[in-house]
Amino acid sequence: MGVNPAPPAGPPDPPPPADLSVPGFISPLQSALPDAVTQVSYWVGDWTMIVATNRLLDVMRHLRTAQEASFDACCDVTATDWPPRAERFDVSYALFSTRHRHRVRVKVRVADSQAVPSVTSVWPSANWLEREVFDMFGIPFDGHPDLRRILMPDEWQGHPQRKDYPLEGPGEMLLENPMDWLRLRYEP
Amino acid sequence: MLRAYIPIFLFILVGIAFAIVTLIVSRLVHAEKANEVKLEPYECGIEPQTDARDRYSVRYYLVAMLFVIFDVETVFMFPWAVVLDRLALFGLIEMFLFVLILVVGYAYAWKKGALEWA
Amino acid sequence: MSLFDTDELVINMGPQHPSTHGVLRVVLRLDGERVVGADVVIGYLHRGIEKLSEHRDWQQIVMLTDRMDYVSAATSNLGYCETVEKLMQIEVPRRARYIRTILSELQRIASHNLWLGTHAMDIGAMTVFLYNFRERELILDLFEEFCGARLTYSSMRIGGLPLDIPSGWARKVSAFCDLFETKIPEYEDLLTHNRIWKERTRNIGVISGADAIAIGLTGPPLRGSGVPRDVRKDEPYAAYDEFDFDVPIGSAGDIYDRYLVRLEEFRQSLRIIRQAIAGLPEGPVVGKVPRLIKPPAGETYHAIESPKGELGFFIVSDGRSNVPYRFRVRPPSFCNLQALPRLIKGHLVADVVAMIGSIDIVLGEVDR
Amino acid sequence: MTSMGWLLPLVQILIVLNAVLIAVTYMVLLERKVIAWAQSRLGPMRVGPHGVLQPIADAIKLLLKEDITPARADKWLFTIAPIMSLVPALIAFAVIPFGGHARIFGRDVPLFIADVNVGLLYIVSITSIGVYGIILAGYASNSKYPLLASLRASAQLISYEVAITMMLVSVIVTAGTLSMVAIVEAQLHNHVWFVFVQPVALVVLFIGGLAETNRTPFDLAEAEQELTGGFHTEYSGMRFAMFFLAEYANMIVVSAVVTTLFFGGWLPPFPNVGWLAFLGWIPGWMWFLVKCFVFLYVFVWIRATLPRYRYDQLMRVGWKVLIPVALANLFVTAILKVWL
Repeated sequence: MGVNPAPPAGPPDPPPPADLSVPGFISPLQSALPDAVTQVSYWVGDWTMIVATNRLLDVMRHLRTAQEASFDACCDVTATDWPPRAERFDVSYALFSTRHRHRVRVKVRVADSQAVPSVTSVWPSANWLEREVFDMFGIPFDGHPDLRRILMPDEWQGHPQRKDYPLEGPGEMLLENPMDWLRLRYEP
Repeated sequence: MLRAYIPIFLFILVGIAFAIVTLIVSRLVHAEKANEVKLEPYECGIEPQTDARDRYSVRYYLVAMLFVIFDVETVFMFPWAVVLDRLALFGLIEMFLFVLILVVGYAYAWKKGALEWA
Repeated sequence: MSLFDTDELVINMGPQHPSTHGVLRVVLRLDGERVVGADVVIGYLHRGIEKLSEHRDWQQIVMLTDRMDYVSAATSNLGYCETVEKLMQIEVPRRARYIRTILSELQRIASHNLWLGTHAMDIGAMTVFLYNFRERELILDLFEEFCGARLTYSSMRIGGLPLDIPSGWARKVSAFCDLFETKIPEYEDLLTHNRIWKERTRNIGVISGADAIAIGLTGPPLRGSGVPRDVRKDEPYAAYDEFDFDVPIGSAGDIYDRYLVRLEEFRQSLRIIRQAIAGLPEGPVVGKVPRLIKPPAGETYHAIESPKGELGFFIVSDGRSNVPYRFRVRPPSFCNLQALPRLIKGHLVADVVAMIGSIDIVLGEVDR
Repeated sequence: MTSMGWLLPLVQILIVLNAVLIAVTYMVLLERKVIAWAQSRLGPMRVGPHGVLQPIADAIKLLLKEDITPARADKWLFTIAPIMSLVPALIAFAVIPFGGHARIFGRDVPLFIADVNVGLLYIVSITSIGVYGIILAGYASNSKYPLLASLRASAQLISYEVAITMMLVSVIVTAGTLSMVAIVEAQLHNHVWFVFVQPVALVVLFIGGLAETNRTPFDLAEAEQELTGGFHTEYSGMRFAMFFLAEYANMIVVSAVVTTLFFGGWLPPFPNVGWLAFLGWIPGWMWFLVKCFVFLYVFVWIRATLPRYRYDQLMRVGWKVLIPVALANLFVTAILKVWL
């Protein structure tokens, strides 16, 4: 649609302005797990922590259990595809605390076919959300109990939400008439 | 005596004849446009993976057994009920004993959880 | 003993089933009539709304959000528009925020009407279904008068509303509130104290508050478990911070409590609408929106309380093209449906339909 | 037997059969109308004025509709099942007294087909044959939903059968006879409808009747919302219509039995009260039909009001509530009968 000369290499992830106070759960996390959090950013009211992939589970457990964080709800798990970047996927987790009523976004960057540790052991709610990311982006999750496609048919080829996947689909046969399906199914 | 039943037998014949004639008439006039998919058993649009006649947990064979017991007992009560007027106290006590045995069994079944379904 | 061994019966409930509220497929493993295990299969209504949105103009996406939760289009519109407004830091005029609140509360009533009707129908009470549709029709009339559509409204625009409310509309909304208040007892008479209804819904699908949060429930199913979580209160949007209303919560966390929570939400919605009508400010209904919508590069997650639960939008803009770079919806139905296998395990077949009803899903939103 | 002796029952049978079929089709219309009014809508309005021709249109539609035999089904059983369901529902009417005796063309004509001395037992046994139709339908379909439904149906029907038969025994003790005609006459001689003598029996019998006819709140065997139509999922066209006819015919049978046993059959209200004697001007069969209609209306009313029971709850009501109540009622009745 729009004129888009070169795909962007990644989100800006701007650092927080100097005069903004950082939420209380970030510095305890940084001291408890040094160099797990590689970057903290802030944009239009959302705090984001970018985390090293191999430390993700530690960070998540900390955020789940630490008193000042207690993020007991994993609202959303999703990904963004930035093809020019070597670690082309941003997997982002939207966390919410029903006790403190605050939010944070945690992101990890992974390369194609690089596995992300599954957070289903921390939040069971991540189960389907991770399956959807797997289905749509092809990002495998380590330790996921039931990693199957969820929205697309099991035998589907490709991962639709990747930027290099065409909107019209991979060019499968267009079957306008339902009887065509039957013929496909019953002809030997 | 048996003459009273003649109309009933007649009715049974007429009833069956009615059912069969209706089916035949419908067979003559109804539309027929079946195809392979239409003739599959219904399972919400999915081809059934397993047969419906597998061995299957029918938790209620107990129900069937209890039913047989109870129903046979109640059948015994029909003639008793009709002539209770003449049997008077004797019939009453007889039937009480009879039903008592049934009630004991019933209470036992209840206590053992045979009446808990599912 | 092998003589008496039995196999588990594997039975497909859906996608073509009267009570799965759409093309949901639940593969049940049964022992007798008891559910031993369940696998939920979705995707039959997957239309790729997220992918489509990454190829549509920012304003065009409003139309796509209608098609997600198609029985509650206005709240989806609201969630999307607010997310883009947050990304662009647009100030929405107060009048527009009030009208948006009225619309989304009317929509909540309509959605709960549909839910209560179908839920009662699933449990066999058919009259409640028609009573609810009778009232829902009045709300659809109000929406039709406002925006011309009865189901897929596209009733909001980035920065405000497409048009002001017609004259006399506010009065009609008030009249509807007065009428609807007298109709809630009709539903309650048929269900709340009905013995069969209670036996069918009490102690079925019990889930504790902590478990409910962990498994990702939001909205009325979560509040039924006693967790006072409501985006309208916790992270106010539109004009909710200006109104008084309560967040009803249950205690037992069973189907009956979820039912009671939603019934009380009818009343709270009426309360909000009445306050909004009474205090409706004058002024424009569209803020200062640039002609070409092109948010600066960045990403944000914004959630609202849809009738089904937390409806979140995660939108990434690259700041260069006139389409979103990444458009992600966090659908409440999808996340709530995830709890289904856990909720129905050990219950009977008849409870499965009651459970699907009690978590209130719309497959258009589950599959997108 | 004279030729006349054959002819009269045959004419009666044909009249009753046609009356029942018309009643059944119009029962469907009544149900749709009454439920529609309960739900503040109009019901069928298109076919004929206020939809009065709707049942005829339905019948023609069902006759012309495609009648599918699923590929995996057992062809013979699949056809026999609806017949087994419908025929008992029809022939149960053989012993129902629609009235006493009437004088037609100077002849004394009984307004019932047969008065056998085991009338009540006949009805109980004939109606229980109907359940085989449902079981066979589920088995013959070779499909899972019908199978589940037919298992439910068999357990449900036999469970409620027990309570019903026990309650009938109480009524028999009160009346001292099994003949349907004699039971009505007993109510005349005792100067009281049995509803005032056996109110508990009426309630239990009616609840049992709801269960036996697969009606709300006990319509588990066809629970559309759970089992997608239950035992008749695979049926279409005329064979489906036969199950449909059977269900409604059974409703009429239950209403007729309840009317006969408890509400004095064809008798006008309080036939022995002198100043109410003018009610006797209305013919007996009309009283009978009016009373039946009231019960049919109650069937529909209940359907419009109540949700559906779950399977285990239904069995609990049957075995743990109705049977003890029936036993207690029987004891009390027998003691009182002997005492007084």
